[in-house]
Amino acid sequence: MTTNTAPLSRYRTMRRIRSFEERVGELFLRGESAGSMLHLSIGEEAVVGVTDAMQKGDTFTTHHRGHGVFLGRGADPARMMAEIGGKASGYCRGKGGSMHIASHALGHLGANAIVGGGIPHVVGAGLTYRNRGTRQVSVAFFGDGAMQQGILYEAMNMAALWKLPVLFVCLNNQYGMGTRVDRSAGRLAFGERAESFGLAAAHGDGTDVEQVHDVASQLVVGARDGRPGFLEIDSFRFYGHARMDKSPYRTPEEEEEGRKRDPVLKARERIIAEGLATEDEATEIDTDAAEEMDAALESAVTAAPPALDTMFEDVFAPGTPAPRPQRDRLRAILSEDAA
Amino acid sequence: MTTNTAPLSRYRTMRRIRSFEERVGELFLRGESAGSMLHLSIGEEAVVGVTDAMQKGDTFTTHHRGHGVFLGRGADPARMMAEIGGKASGYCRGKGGSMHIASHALGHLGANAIVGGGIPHVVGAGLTYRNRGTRQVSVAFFGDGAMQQGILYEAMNMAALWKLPVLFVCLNNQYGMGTRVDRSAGRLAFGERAESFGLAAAHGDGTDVEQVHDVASQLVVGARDGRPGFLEIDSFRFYGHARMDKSPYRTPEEEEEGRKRDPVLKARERIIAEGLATEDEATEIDTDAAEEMDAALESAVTAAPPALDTMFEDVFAPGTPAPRPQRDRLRAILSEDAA
Amino acid sequence: MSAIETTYRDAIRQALLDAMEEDENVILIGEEVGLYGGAYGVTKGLIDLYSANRVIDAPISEAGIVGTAVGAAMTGLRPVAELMYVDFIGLVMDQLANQAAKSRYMFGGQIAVPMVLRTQGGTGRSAAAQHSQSLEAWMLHTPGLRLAMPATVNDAYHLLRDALRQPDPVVFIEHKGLYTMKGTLDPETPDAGWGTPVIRRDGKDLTIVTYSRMLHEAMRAADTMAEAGIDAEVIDLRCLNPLDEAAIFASVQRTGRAMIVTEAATAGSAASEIAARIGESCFDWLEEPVVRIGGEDIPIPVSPSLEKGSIPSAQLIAEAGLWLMRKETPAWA
Amino acid sequence: MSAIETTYRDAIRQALLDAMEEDENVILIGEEVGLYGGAYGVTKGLIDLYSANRVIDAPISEAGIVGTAVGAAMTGLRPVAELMYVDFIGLVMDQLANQAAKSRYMFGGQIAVPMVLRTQGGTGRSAAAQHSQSLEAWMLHTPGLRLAMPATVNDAYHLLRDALRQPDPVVFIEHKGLYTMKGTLDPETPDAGWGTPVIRRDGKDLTIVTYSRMLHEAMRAADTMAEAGIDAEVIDLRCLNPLDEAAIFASVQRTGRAMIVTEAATAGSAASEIAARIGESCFDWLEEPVVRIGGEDIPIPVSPSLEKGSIPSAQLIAEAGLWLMRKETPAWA
Ligand SMILES: Cc1ncc(C[n+]2csc(CCOP(=O)(O)OP(=O)(O)O)c2C)c(N)n1
Ligand SMILES: Cc1ncc(C[n+]2csc(CCOP(=O)(O)OP(=O)(O)O)c2C)c(N)n1
Ligand SMILES: [Mg+2]
Ligand SMILES: [Mg+2]
Repeated sequence: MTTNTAPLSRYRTMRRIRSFEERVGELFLRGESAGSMLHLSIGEEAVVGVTDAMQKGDTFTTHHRGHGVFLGRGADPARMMAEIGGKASGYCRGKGGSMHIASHALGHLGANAIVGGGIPHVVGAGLTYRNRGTRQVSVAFFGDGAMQQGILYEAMNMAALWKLPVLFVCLNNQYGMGTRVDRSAGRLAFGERAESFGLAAAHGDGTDVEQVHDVASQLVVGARDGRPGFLEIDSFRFYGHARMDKSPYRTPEEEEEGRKRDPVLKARERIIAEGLATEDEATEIDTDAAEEMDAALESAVTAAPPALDTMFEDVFAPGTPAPRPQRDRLRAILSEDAA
Repeated sequence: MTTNTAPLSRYRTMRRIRSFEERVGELFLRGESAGSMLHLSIGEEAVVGVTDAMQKGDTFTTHHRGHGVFLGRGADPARMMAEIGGKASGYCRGKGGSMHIASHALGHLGANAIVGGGIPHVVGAGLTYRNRGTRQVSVAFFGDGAMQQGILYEAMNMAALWKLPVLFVCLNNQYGMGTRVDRSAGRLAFGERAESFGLAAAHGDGTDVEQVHDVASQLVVGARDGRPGFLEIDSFRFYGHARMDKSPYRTPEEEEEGRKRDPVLKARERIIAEGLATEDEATEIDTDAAEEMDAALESAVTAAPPALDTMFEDVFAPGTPAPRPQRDRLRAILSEDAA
Repeated sequence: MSAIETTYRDAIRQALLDAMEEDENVILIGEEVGLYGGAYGVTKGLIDLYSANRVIDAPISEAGIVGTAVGAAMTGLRPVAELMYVDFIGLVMDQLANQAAKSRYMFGGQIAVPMVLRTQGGTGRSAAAQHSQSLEAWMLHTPGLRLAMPATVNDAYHLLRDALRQPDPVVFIEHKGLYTMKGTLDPETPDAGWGTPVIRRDGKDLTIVTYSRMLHEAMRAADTMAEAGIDAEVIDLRCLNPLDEAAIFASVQRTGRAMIVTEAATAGSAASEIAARIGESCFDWLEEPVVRIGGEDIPIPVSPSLEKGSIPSAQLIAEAGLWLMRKETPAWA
Repeated sequence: MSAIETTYRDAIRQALLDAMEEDENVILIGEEVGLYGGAYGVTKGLIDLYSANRVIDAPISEAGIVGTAVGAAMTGLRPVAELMYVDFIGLVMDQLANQAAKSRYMFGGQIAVPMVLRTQGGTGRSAAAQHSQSLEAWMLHTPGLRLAMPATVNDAYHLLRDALRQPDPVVFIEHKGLYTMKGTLDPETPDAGWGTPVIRRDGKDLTIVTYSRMLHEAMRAADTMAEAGIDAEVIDLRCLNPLDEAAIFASVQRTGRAMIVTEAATAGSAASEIAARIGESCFDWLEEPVVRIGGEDIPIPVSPSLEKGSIPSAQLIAEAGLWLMRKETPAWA
């Protein structure tokens, strides 16, 4: 008889996400992040139930709060942290930052700073997989705020119409910046919206990664067979919207209550209760994660920033005409020789 | 005991719409229309059930196929026809044409050539009425094609969230250009989409103006009280999408069947059956409509085109800086005097 | 394959057909591109040849269509998304400018978006303010986008083939007034390379720089000017990005005079951009100011006479040419 | 009311407050404008003063927000719609350019859309490619739109008050890097009228034309140039539409030299437009080419050093000024 050790592995990933995000906060406090637009996914780690239900070769896009999703799909925290610090060794050579992290190799088609912006890309990916018969699935991760963006419904409709291998995952953390979701949505039963466009819909409990994993697995299987789906996962955004936001629009009580819905703690209790790990073993996981992320943080801090003229690279493909730097143009116009 | 003569009046309006649209076709054939982007609403005359449920002071926007709606709200067919011919005496001084007809005085906030483009404007109108407590309602008319435009859902959500006096009316004529609605929508139960955003939804039978009037009246009353609604009216687009389109994507049988769903004929039969008019009286209504629209057509044909330099008017309000004509600018730059 | 007489429309169709034949990753997606064959008939019959999986009739969801093309391009297809009218681009500018154009950059070179957005613009059909615009300037101002606007039958074919070989997103804007224009298509021989302007008429007195349908007005204007003894050179930009400026500058440095002609509203147009560049790089050679001749800075009116009057005509161009040469205003002006 | 020292942010807030106080038709609608007080704190507290009916927190539905503002304006309100970042304008260009801007025209003058779209742009916060752009060129190319971009505290107030008195849609673009800038606000005395540029520094050697945050770089550059014996005039456009060009032309005709400075990507920018106009109208007075100094034609990178390097600095402007005056390249360049 084999024990299912997957919950253990999922716990480890969740803890690593939590530790990573804490270090991102530290990076900011140390003045080493590229900007303050850092959106921590603390409280939303049950998303690992989805990333774990995906397979190798599956692809995804995320919103601005996507560090956890990316780690769930195998990101190297050091390269992530370097990118968040705007360093040359980051995933995007220091050009994208936290909100535009991506990895072609890991199927991350891009984090997006436009609410809803990355959603239709999974429809396109789904088209590719359908046309090629590769049985890959593409998953869009986004927040409750994106539920009010028109493009979501265009994308849902197309996915349903064309029966594409696509999954839409709404990480409903109850807030879009300072706006609680009931102040932004005319009706909160988001699953019904998805169903009315022809998708299979399910609900995930953001405190329970195993429940999320169960429903996500079903939806992913369905999507792979051409039945696109929608999953809403309820959670609570533990901290402010971005690093500068102290959430004055929420009461301390609300925050305290919300933070009780801690998916990481709950997963930890569960693996111990189910005998998958002892308290000590769990603590070892926690310590390992902390050390790993400390190292990622330090390596990002010491990494080199990109060389100035790399800014002209990657606008277009190598070997095609690149933008001409201002200074070169001005010099050509104004130098004595040119005149 | 008073008889309800409203059905008679509605029949008259429907017949006038039918006659008008036939004359629009003629205007085109005579080479007197401004362009060929003329979208006839023949087959969709039951929309009069909605326009008749609106009150004085209520406002609306339409899509590109909105002649019938506008006539239903009291438009002068001669000024409409002149506008469709691009004449100075038209509603919009010959600047808008069929797709951009409007009348501030009659509450027509504008026809739109962008599918879905006019929909959010009724939300804004609803805000105005809510803030002022005027108990006006604003109604958006659009086609089934617009059901796949994201902005519709943004507008629905805002109307529901803010409880605005707004009604969304989808004139589902089964086609968007050459695409039958089941080839454009992942799921066809459009009312459920609206409900999932928090609207009251109802269905109208596009062959039965009185049924449409009943459901529309209820929805308008609800909207006036801050319960925004959605009404889908099923009909069949009798002719091509626009004047150049011969609908090769439909079979003759489908067209023949579709045209049997004729709301004008059905209304005619009904008023006779219910004793509101004799056959002769109905024929008189028909003849009156034909004569009225013949006159509108002729007056449009003989009307003067706009003077060339009116093109520079109405870009901005009178009394504010207007665009400078190219020729004036060029002359100023290049005339000997300037140099 | 030898040269044939055909139309601008069919040249585009042929380019799509050849590209689809060569590369099964090429797909078409857009409203009415399939059964209907395209609002202007460009894609007629392609769905029968290549199935609904490769010629995809999309719902009226412009942003979704372009977003879908972006995702398809990221994952290995070569989508040609069609926007029925360039006027609808306001619905897709986020997907085009923030997503398609910036992905390669934001993601540090990892993710390419080799897609083509085909669309058409311009006046000539009394289609009014929302169906007649020339909006290429927005794309020209978007780093990461390429932009081609063919004026001839041969270019309609070759520039689209070229666009479909680009590793980056290309906006390809046709002109609704040119679809029925006839001309010679030589599938073996492009008029010039991608990004290279072509001198359509040699001349020594002044240079007219233009593109898309205005090329033909400019050519007519040059004929008129010739009657008045003015020898105008006419340059067709073809691609607005990339753009090898050298040919333009060389011409202006030879003639000393330049007029830039565009159908778009003049303020903030591509004509302003070209005029600025010429002003910067040809200053010492200029005999006269570089002038722009563009559309009026107004929405396009529906009335045929107003519509026509709102964009540059051969007559206005010729007239300006005469002024530029300091000739008397001619009798016909 | 007498002049006070305040910030650009608070000057804008004061303008909104005064307008709301004067006219109950003025409403604010946008994401986070109410409880949160605006992403950059501009509308802080206004919801408490004027209720949620007039300070409306909207869902993340940019196109819907602008469309709602259009409808509200058509029916008698005076909406100030807020777009949190100008970078999101790609989501609303249809509502802005096809609806707000064209309604008066398409409907033959019957329907006015007196709304203001407030937004902010620019670099300076490592906010990366989708939160740092300067996209005013798209608006400048849209007939029917007015466009104001204040650079100073007094203008932040007065231009917004002016915008709220316009009978037509105005796009009002703030700069995220200026919100905390201090300066004098004189509520009684605008620096100039709506549409009139202001000479911020007199000079006789060359004219720098600019707007928004680049004004301050240009002023610093002028100081640097002064040390090299160059006397630069600096013109702040303030409004890009309407624009009374006479002041610009008069300056350039005096100095004979012009540089146009913008933070936006140079190609197709407002700088190109201004350069083209100067080239047309000041040709006989120009001693040197009119040059543009703009942002690099690249998406904005997140890395602070790259971001900074991608837009014009006082140093680059001064350096170009020296070149323009045919001085030696200075040691610091
Ligand atoms: C199109 C667009 N509109 C607005 C914003 C500003 N913004 C960034 S995140 C955010 C809230 C998003 O809320 P949600 O989707 O729930 O995601 P969360 O931050 O809660 O994870 C807003 C309004 C944006 N980045 N893009
Ligand atoms: C945004 C936009 N996309 C596409 C078009 C081109 N177009 C005009 S009408 C139409 C079909 C509209 O179908 P529907 O909404 O059902 O209205 P109907 O014509 O059937 O009345 C299309 C695709 C347009 N005008 N606007
Ligand atoms: Mg949220
Ligand atoms: Mg239809």
